[in-house]
Amino acid sequence: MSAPLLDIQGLRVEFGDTAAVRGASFTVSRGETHCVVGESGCGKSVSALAVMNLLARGARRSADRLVFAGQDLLALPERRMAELRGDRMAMIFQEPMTSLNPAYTVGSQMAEVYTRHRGGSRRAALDRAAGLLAKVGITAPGMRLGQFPHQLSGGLRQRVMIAMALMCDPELLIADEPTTALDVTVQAQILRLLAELQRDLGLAILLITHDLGIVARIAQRVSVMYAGEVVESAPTAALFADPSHPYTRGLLACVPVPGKVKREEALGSIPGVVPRIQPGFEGCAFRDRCAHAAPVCAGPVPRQRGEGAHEFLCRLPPGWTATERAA
Amino acid sequence: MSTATTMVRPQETAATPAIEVRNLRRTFRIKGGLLGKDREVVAVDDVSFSVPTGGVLGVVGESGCGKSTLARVILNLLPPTSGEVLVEGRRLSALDRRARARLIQPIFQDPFSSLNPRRRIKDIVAMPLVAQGNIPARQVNDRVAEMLTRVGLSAEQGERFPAQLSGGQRQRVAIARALVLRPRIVICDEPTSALDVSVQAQILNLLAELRRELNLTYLFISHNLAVVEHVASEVAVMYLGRIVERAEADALFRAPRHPYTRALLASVLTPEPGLGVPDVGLGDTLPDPANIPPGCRFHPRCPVAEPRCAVQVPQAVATTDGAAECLLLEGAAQP
Amino acid sequence: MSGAVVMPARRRVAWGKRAGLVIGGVIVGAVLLVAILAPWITPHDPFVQNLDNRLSVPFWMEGAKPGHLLGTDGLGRDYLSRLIYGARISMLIGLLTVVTSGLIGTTLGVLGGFFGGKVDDAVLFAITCRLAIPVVLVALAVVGLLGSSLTLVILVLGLLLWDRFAVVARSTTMQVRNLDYVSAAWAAGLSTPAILLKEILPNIASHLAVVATLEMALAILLEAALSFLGLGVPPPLPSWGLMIAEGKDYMFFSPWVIFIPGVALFILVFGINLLGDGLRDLLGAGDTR
Amino acid sequence: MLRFALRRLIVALLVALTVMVLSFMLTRLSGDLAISIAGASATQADVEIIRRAYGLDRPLVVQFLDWIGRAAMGDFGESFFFKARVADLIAERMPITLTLGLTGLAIALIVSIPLGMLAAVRENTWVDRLVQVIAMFGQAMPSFWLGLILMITLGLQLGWLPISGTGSWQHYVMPGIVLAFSAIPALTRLTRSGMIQALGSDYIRTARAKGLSRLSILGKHALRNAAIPVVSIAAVQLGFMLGGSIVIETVFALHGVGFLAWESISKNDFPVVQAVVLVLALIYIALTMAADLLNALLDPRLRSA
Repeated sequence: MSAPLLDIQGLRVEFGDTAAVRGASFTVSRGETHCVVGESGCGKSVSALAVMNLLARGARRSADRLVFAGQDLLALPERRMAELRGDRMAMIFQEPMTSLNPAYTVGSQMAEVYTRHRGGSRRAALDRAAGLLAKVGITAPGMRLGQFPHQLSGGLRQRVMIAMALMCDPELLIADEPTTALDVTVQAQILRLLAELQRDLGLAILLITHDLGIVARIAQRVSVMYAGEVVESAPTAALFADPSHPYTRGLLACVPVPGKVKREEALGSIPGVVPRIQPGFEGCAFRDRCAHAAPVCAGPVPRQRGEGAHEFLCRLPPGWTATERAA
Repeated sequence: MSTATTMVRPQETAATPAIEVRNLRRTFRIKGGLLGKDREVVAVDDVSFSVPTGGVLGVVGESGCGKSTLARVILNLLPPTSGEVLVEGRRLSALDRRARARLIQPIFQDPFSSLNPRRRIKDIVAMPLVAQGNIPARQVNDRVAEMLTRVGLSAEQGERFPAQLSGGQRQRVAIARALVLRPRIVICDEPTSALDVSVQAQILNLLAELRRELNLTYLFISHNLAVVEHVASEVAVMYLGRIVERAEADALFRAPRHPYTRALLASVLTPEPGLGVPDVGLGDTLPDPANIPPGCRFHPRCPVAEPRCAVQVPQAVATTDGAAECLLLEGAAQP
Repeated sequence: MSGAVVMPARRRVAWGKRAGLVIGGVIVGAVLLVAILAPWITPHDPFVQNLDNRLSVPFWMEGAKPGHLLGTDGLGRDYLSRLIYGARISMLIGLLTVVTSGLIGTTLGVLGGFFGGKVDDAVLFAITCRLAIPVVLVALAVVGLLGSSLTLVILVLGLLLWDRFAVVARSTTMQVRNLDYVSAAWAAGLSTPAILLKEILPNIASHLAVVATLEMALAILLEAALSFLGLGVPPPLPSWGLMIAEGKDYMFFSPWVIFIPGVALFILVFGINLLGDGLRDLLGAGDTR
Repeated sequence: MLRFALRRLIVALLVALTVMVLSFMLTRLSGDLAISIAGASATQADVEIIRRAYGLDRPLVVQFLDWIGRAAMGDFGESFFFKARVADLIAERMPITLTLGLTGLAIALIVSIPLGMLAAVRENTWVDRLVQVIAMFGQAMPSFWLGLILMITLGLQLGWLPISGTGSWQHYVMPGIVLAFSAIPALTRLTRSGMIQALGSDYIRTARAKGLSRLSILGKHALRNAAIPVVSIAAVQLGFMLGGSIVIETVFALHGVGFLAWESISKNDFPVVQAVVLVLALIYIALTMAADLLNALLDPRLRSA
């Protein structure tokens, strides 16, 4: 197996006395879509920003290992990091309405990425931008280049963001909740586009989302985050077939699925609320909400390895779910 | 229920629906900006429906389809341009604010902006009772305490301010406030859209329990079809201000008739790996409420549109368990 | 989601802000106390002239006379006593002006923001007209025509300085009015006055408090300017602005005569501004200017 | 654009009309104008002559319509004190006031924009705190007092600048600085808050994600958006400065419009007073209109919404 494109081991991010990410580890291989899923405040977006070194001032980032395409990102000064961003690793965000600068045209915002990283004339950059707009399914790209963001709908803006991210042929695209602000029909279109681009360009995508539906449909690999940790990580099919962390199981039970859950029947739910974790927290963060909690959960939690790169963070052994199903 | 606010209701016949909406229409004028003149936007266009007591009508549609305006017009937060709303046979517009409050109450989407940050939780829940003006303080306190317990909040939480509660807890407060007067109808406008899935499930379960217990009727507005499928007994699909399809929930999800309903259903991403991302085939022109297309308003995006769809306005056609407005059905659905 | 990302490191300077609030509060409180206690703490009668003892220097200069800590003015009146009585004028003007203008501006702003439409058009028009009128000039003209008096200065300033109250009350009311809790209050059957008083006013009060400090500072400065130009508080009342005007003739030889009341004025206004700035952070009122 | 400009123009005309009514009423506040014009030593007969001579015996409405009609043609009547046409007096003095106002605005912008940007970039550090304290210092400084202090220090003790009067550009430096002080706090705070808002925005995060240089992020993406409110406030501030020039012109004996107004108020020269009020109000109205149009040019959302 070749080295992964992005290798994150033991990532930690702290804001003041809040531990937002606590030793998260995952890898993204070339040409793979890896979804990080979790509820708000679980640290998934912060992890993505930490990779790009886009965290707000006051955030403290550390990791055991943070390697992108063979380069140690931890050792890279911000100036060199800025050269990577937008060039070899690109990012799109949740709010297409506010993520583009209202004062400049689509064309000028797209062109500046290219001239910054690859140089060349503005004309050449604009030509490339027009080509990419066409590629992301925007009709009349020449006209769109001269338009301002407010003249575009949310779906179109997200397409522009994607095209802009592709200006320098990045190897990795980080997409932070790219469809959360969009209507369901537009969401499906944007996700199809991402899937297509990945196939055509061999792009690696790190997709951050809270929506298990999106994960199931687009990811090759999933990492479930809870309270700053990756509590379960597996190939998509394996995860949905045999969710092994109690949190993953609870989360899946909460989602109403048309045709699966009876109307008058209650949905599954997870009692309690997500705890705020301070640095130095010990044990399993889910134990207060978990039906399987035991005294040992207050101590160090083992990482269980099941079949086919299926890992989860729990005291329960791999295969425990089979006994539960039998019961 | 033997409280001062319980009023003598007119004789209820089996046929009187809990809520009936007749030809409701609401338009807005929008300023034309630097250029151009003012335009008229029809946010809700001739909407009629009724819901029987104990029923849940789910209203679905994309942003800008007018579903939230519909909620506000029904609640009389926005006066309708024309049309009327009847609750248990009585015209809402003819009632004073107190009587109206006893019949119909809202639950809003954003648990952060729906609670006054400067009031204690118990005072927020007490507000509808206090507004009635004739309920003794003792009784107000008792009913607030009872309601807080019922939605799963402690008396101690009643003393707090909204900022000290989580999103899910705040939504419980909003539910308590809406139900403390024991209304007949509750308008739920995207009540779980701002919540995480695990919390969403708690709130949906609570709403379902309360409906059964108090024999409530819900109008449940949401963009999330999976949620609507779970809670609604009947579903109305809105597109650019009109209900383009309405049917009994199971029928609608099993056999959607309108092409727009089909596209909406196709775009629901259930957590089933291996299915991939569906092609909804809607193109990339987006609906603009200020610029409604002639003929069938859905035709520019419709994957099966015919030339006549651009000129002819479709009429509602009865389907198995409801109705749909599509020209392609008009030929087929003859008796 | 992005909430965590924009979390800045506030902790470090929190004490700095709180220090501002405390310092401002102490300054304003002290001046207010001095103003109230003026008759009991002044060493001399501020109006008694002593032409034999004119322009006696303050304590830090050579030749200072004991008993006149801050010296005497051109008419031999005790400067410290006049300064203390001047605090009375400034505080009186500041507080009463703010009450007058606050009532006018808040009422207009809340009504415009709440009812919108034609009412709001009228309020906006009133604000625009008010802003088009040059305050100092009109205040001077009115006082010039009607003759200077303390009441007139308060009245004129109160009638002229309501614009910021109206602007802030209007915009915050508009924001609050569109929030769901106001909709919920309507649906709960609350009456319009109840909604205005219970749901809207408490939520815009912190913004208005900040404006009140700004306007109080402005009113005090304007009174001083009017008095300085001879069309404010009439002599022999000891307004700080008037003291500066009276000292102007001697300023090139005895700069302290204008220095002392100027510094007093500056410290008071600075204190009020510190207080307002601290309040803004404490109440989370955002940028109100 | 035309429609927008037209609507603004109509509102502006209505505002101007209201200000005219107010400034007319202002001069009638004191009761009998004829008595104040005639002075304390005048006899009853003198007052009657003056009353007839100035048309003060006519009904108020007639007087107002007469004044408004003439004012629309640029005729503000004749000054009692200067014995000259008011319009000429104002035209003669206006350049001084405008020079002063523009000098003040220029100094204010040069100081406050870099200060505001600095504070925003170093938000919540001691630099930011210092800038805010400086702004508050400026806000608390009584302008006439600052003028006197500068006259003593820069003028008398150091001898760098002339103390009063007009004549050379040096005469405008001190008054300009003093006038700038009144606008610096507001402009600094506005630049700071605009920049902080811009820097915390999603599009700046996008710009960083694109790997743009710090210079491009600050100078191009953030500043452009932060500048939009500053432009309109700068225009409004210029209006306030012209209105506030009365104090500074009096302190520095600059014979501008403000000084003229002060003299006229002291002399009960009411045609001059009401004309100056009106002219300053009209300039303010014109400035706010210009600011609106400028904003529409800077902000593409307003341009084509």
